[in-house]
Amino acid sequence: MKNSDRLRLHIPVPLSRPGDAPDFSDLDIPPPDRIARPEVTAPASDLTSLAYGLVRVLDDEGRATGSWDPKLDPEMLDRALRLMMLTRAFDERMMRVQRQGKLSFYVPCTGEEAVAVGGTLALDPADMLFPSYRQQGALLTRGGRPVDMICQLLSNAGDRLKGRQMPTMYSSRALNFFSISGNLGTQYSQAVGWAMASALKGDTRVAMSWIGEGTTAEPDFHYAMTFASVYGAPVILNVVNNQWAISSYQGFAGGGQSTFAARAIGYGVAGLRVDGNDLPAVYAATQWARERARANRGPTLIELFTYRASAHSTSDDPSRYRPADEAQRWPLGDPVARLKQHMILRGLWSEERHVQLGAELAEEVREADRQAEAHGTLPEHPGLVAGTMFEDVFKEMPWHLRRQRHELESQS
Amino acid sequence: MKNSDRLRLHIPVPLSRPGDAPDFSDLDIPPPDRIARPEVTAPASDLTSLAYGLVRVLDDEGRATGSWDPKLDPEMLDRALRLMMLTRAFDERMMRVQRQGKLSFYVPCTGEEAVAVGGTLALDPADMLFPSYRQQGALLTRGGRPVDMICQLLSNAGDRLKGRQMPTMYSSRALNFFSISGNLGTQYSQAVGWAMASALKGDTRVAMSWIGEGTTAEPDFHYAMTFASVYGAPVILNVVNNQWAISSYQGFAGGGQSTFAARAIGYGVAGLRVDGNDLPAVYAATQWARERARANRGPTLIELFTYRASAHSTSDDPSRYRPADEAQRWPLGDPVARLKQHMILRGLWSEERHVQLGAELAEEVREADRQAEAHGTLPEHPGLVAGTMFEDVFKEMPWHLRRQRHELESQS
Amino acid sequence: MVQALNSGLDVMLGRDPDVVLFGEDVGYFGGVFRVSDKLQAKHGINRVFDTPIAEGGIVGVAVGMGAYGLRPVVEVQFADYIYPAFDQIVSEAARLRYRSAGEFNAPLTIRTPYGGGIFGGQTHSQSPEGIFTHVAGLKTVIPSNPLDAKGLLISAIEDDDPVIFLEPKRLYNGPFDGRPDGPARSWQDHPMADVPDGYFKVPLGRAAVARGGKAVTVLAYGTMVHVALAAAEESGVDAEVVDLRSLLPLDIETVEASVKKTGRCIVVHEATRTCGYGAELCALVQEHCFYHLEAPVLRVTGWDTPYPHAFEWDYFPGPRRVAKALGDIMAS
Amino acid sequence: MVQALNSGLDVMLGRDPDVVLFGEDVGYFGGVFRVSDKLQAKHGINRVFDTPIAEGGIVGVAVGMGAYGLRPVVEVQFADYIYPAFDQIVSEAARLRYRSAGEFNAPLTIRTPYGGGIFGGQTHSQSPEGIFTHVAGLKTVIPSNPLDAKGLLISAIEDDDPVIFLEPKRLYNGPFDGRPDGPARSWQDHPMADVPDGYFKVPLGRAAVARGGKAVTVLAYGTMVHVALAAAEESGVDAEVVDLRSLLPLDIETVEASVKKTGRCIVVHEATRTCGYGAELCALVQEHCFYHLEAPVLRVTGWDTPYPHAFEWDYFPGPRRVAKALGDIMAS
Ligand SMILES: Cc1ncc(C[n+]2csc(CCOP(=O)(O)OP(=O)(O)O)c2C)c(N)n1
Ligand SMILES: Cc1ncc(C[n+]2csc(CCOP(=O)(O)OP(=O)(O)O)c2C)c(N)n1
Ligand SMILES: [Mg+2]
Ligand SMILES: [Mg+2]
Repeated sequence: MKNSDRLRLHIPVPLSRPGDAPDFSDLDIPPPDRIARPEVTAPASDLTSLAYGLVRVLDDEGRATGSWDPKLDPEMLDRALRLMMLTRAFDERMMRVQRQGKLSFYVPCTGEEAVAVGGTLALDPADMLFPSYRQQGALLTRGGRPVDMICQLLSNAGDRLKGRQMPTMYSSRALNFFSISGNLGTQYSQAVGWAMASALKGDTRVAMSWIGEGTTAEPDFHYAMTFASVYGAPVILNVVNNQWAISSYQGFAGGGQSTFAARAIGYGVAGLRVDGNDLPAVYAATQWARERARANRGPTLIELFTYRASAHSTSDDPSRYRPADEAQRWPLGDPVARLKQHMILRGLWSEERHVQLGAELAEEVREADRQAEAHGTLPEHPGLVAGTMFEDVFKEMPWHLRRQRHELESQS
Repeated sequence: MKNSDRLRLHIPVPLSRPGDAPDFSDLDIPPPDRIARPEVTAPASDLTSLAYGLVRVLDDEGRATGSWDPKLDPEMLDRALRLMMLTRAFDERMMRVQRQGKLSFYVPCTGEEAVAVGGTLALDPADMLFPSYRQQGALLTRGGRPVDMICQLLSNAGDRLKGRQMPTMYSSRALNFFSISGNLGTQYSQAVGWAMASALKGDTRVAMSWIGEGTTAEPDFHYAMTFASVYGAPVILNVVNNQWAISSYQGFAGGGQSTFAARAIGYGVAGLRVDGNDLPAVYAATQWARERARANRGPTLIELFTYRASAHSTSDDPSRYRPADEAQRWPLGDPVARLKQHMILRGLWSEERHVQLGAELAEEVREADRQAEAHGTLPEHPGLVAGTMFEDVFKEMPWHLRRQRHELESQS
Repeated sequence: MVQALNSGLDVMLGRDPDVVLFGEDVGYFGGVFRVSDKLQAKHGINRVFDTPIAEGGIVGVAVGMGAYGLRPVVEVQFADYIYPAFDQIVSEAARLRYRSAGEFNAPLTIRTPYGGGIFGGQTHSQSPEGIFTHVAGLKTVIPSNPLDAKGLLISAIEDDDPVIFLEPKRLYNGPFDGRPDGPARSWQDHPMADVPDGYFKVPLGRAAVARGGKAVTVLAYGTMVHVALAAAEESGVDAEVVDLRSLLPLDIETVEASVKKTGRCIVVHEATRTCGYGAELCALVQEHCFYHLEAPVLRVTGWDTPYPHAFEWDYFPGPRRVAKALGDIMAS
Repeated sequence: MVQALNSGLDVMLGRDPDVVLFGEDVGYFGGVFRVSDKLQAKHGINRVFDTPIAEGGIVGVAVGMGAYGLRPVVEVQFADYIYPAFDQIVSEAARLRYRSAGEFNAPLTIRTPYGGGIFGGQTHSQSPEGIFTHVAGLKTVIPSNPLDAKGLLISAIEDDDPVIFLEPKRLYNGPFDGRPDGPARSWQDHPMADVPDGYFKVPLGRAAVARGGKAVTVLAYGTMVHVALAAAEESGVDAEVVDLRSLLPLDIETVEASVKKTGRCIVVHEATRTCGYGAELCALVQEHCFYHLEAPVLRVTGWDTPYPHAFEWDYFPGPRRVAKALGDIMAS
């Protein structure tokens, strides 16, 4: 047997590791409007090129150009920038609070703020969100109050989830924000089910979900795509390709062989690949997908191409597996900086106002934190009653749980 | 709210149901060689049109044409025809034996003989097969003896699987034919694992698996595609699109939105759509995929477009959910009739020899059945020892199973 | 029992516009066991429909529908095929109310045929109840006759928590006492097969005494209730047979009262023994009735092997094995 | 314990060219708990590698590799995430030898960190051993100290059947007696942390007596062994603590001998109570030792709720609860 006859296993390896210079030579970044915005009613089979392109609105100078430009008015731009900056201020503060030992865990979304904020702004507040743990921006966009969110993070007496969940696993029925699960991807098929129910009832509301690119390998990605395709569910399925899944680069999810948007093609579903650090592009793509869903043309898969600029979570140290300066060198820049540049270019914003807003938001979050910590922090007096842990297992507590609660209480 | 504003759920409905005339107006059947055979080393991204076409070799008159023609020699054609006819004779006999109450269950593959026979003939005997319950043709092709297979079906004393498995769940390590599972699709990721192992060891053998189109919705389809793509596994993954999954037509697996071969595209994998009733086409496609795998170009997904001409199993009555004459009217004909026509056209075969071979094979199977039944049938004396049911749970029997065996034996 | 279940589904589809029914082959065809026969034609394709073959997707989608406000009833074609849905059941449906502190819930009913006796081999015969009763947040129900089947099914559908509803497939078309050579019986004329047409409920969490007795308590459910009754006759032992009906929540009062009365207890199920639901019953009985017990609680169960096709009746804990246990426990 | 496990993997990768190790973040990074640290660099990217995030795929692929002749060791990042792999574990790995009458087998080791104590909430704290011990064809192993961890891991890898190898994550970096306010301890100087460098085995199916005693037997495994020891000290009861190590196969002889000696038994685990492994232990103990028992077997376990983030220490069956049970059982 010649050596050339032998089979070889291909184990993916990223272009750069700690110590290397960041290498993005495999990225092909087209200018905005390389691919025009199609009609929302176009058949999926006419849209395949969109899965390989990159929907962009802001060019390198910050100008909005091309047919995807959603022409956001100054008010909306203001709102979007403010929400992205609020998200960032929130993350910064919570990372600090976690380091102080008041939180058991935290997940920042630095660099990905446009994904959650832009997508959520493009929907109606009545549309239902099925987020992962990295869409705090969506909750803030829906009007989630920082103080409430921090109470959840602290598992304290103000936590509406009664201390049941790890930090970041928010839920808000009032804001149409589904309870976040720690199990990757399960929300994807649930979003499809919710959308199917909406269609079945002749409602008008659509559902939207997000997962990370690493999570596409889980079965719920496949279930969601299959059911959404078969039943034409009015759902928007986002894959946030932030290049990393903890320490595994996107090559381990199949990113070396194709785009994640291209997964849509085989299901006969519309697939868009979008610059996830370009807020108007995220907005425009989501708006397109929503209109499509509302026109009974079924689901859209959107790959949001971005970069996880921070650690996976407070339990992670990315310097062990990627070059320390990869984030700064990300060719698609930072979403806040890019929107700011655009707004300054349009005369709607200034460096001074930006600095001032940053300071205001930091103060707003600090104040929310103060208020929240007044309800206690996890290591000290959570101020919650342990007996409540037996509630909500079922609607009505069966005898064995009553007995166990009694056992607990008789011991303390 | 206007009615037109309302969302609607799309529930797929087949073109014809019992009482209707069969309707195949949605099928587009191209002539052979609409798409030429590409180099096996071509990148997957150059192959997408193959996922929407239909690889064919035999035209309507039975002539082999086009660049996919594998130019099978007379000996191979003889072998292929004989194996398909043996498979059919085997099915016919076993359906009868089941109706006599000697088998608890049976699964015929009528109309799909070319899929298993053609695919298996194109491989090396050392290549590993991971079949579903409908590839008896593969086992016969590998040299599985009808008498051994019938002993398995009868769960009798001659059953090498010791009566442990339902009929049709064959296994043959000696013939590189993996143990069939009743759980749909699980063999797909296993085949990828076997192929990964072969590559990892610098071996030369490839793996091949089959699932039905309905089974593509299960997670193992997605796992197999993801892992095969990421690691470039030398594996051939077949989707047998026989139009039906028990009573559900392929629209419930997503067949209304795209082809099953097109699923390959999003994973960056080569995908072929093949006329599954055209034995030379099945052979050629499999051969292409095997060469590709052996050249370290990774996996191929092959959709075999065919029709389940018989019932799903002996527990099924298809007249309840599809027109009774749909099978006869299947536009791609019958695989045995088509190969026969081709061989007659080439002067290699005749109607008389065909009839004679049919009779011979029927007798061969009848004789095998007689021999097998001599070892007992399930309802009467299986001739197996009940105590053996405690073996092979583990390599060595732990105390609790010894105790349970003792319990059983002390009662009888 | 098939007709009773069909009627229960029919009644609920008629009463509650939020009830939807789906699963593999459930729609046009009416299910491989015909439990949803004619329901699509009657209630419409939007209420009763077929699905892709993806048990995990079916349950995932149902959880989402529940969050919307529907009340999904899904079928898993065989309990042996419920494992691909395990994550959505255990990590999602079971915990949704808890993790959202009641903001969302999963009012699903997951129907699935379980158990052996039809020569289904290892993948059409399993009894997985014990893995569900271990999971906080799930209810598990198993009827043993048509009347209970319909009444429990309606209770399960109306329940706001997820219910695993296991249907003993060997009882679909008639009672079965575990004697494969006996004459096949139909439900006709069976006292528990006189099922009212309309809406009625059998509450979850309440057992029934299928046979009164003083000497020993036999705890059983599903097919094994009939086997236990046959064994009581065969052995001549004055056994009290308790049909648990709900495994979770369990009717501990009825169990406790019976065992305290008899002082002896046998647990019967078809599932593998180790860590089966019978282990929990043993644990509970000795916890609650220790000082009343005159003998160890015995388990008569499926063996700790896969269900072997050829040895169906050696595996199945039939009346002979139960009768032997009755004899043994009376002798100890 | 992390180093001991790492060493066990290292030894086996070195000895047997058919051993391969893979899982999410297992390769380059060395695992989120660092158990495979440096092994990729040492043994090569073909032997130790990262995977897609698909637990079901990981196990499915491992079953296929096993059929080829490899001996795969896979990591599931947290036991809470093993459910997507449930079908491949239960329907495939566990039954492959049986259904093929020994033609194929699945010599896999599935390593996964389990248990609470790190404020991981409901999805980083679970103890799912009881659903695996119910499944015929799986072995389930849980070490409680570095020495056993390495020796059992090597046995598991060399075993020709699939082994679920649950690693108590709270013990990764030091023993833990269940008192969260106590000083954090490291394994250094612990008698069971003196781990030989090379190859050695601790056999599957053999328990160890972690503390001799005459008054009552405490059956425990993993983290709970340390809790039980602390509770014995705290209560002053002369308890014998048996570290089961293998849940399946269980060392029934050691269990039986101890309970027959003491006449009393407490079962301790972190998993939810109902249908947990403790139920099986209760059932077995009363089956095997009924006439020696002076009191019902007691269970001290996690509650039948998901693991609540804020109430970690109210959920965790700590030394106080075990000590109370020791007191109660001695009083009855
Ligand atoms: C079913 C499951 N498996 C594994 C994990 C552990 N885990 C948590 S986050 C993560 C990486 C996810 O990566 P990706 O999907 O890309 O999302 P990102 O974190 O980048 O937003 C992993 C493996 C989990 N939470 N659930
Ligand atoms: C996991 C699982 N779910 C459901 C079934 C029941 N079942 C057996 S065959 C079948 C249909 C399969 O259809 P397809 O994949 O198209 O294969 P075909 O039977 O047409 O060859 C179903 C639903 C099963 N065996 N396993
Ligand atoms: Mg990611
Ligand atoms: Mg099919």
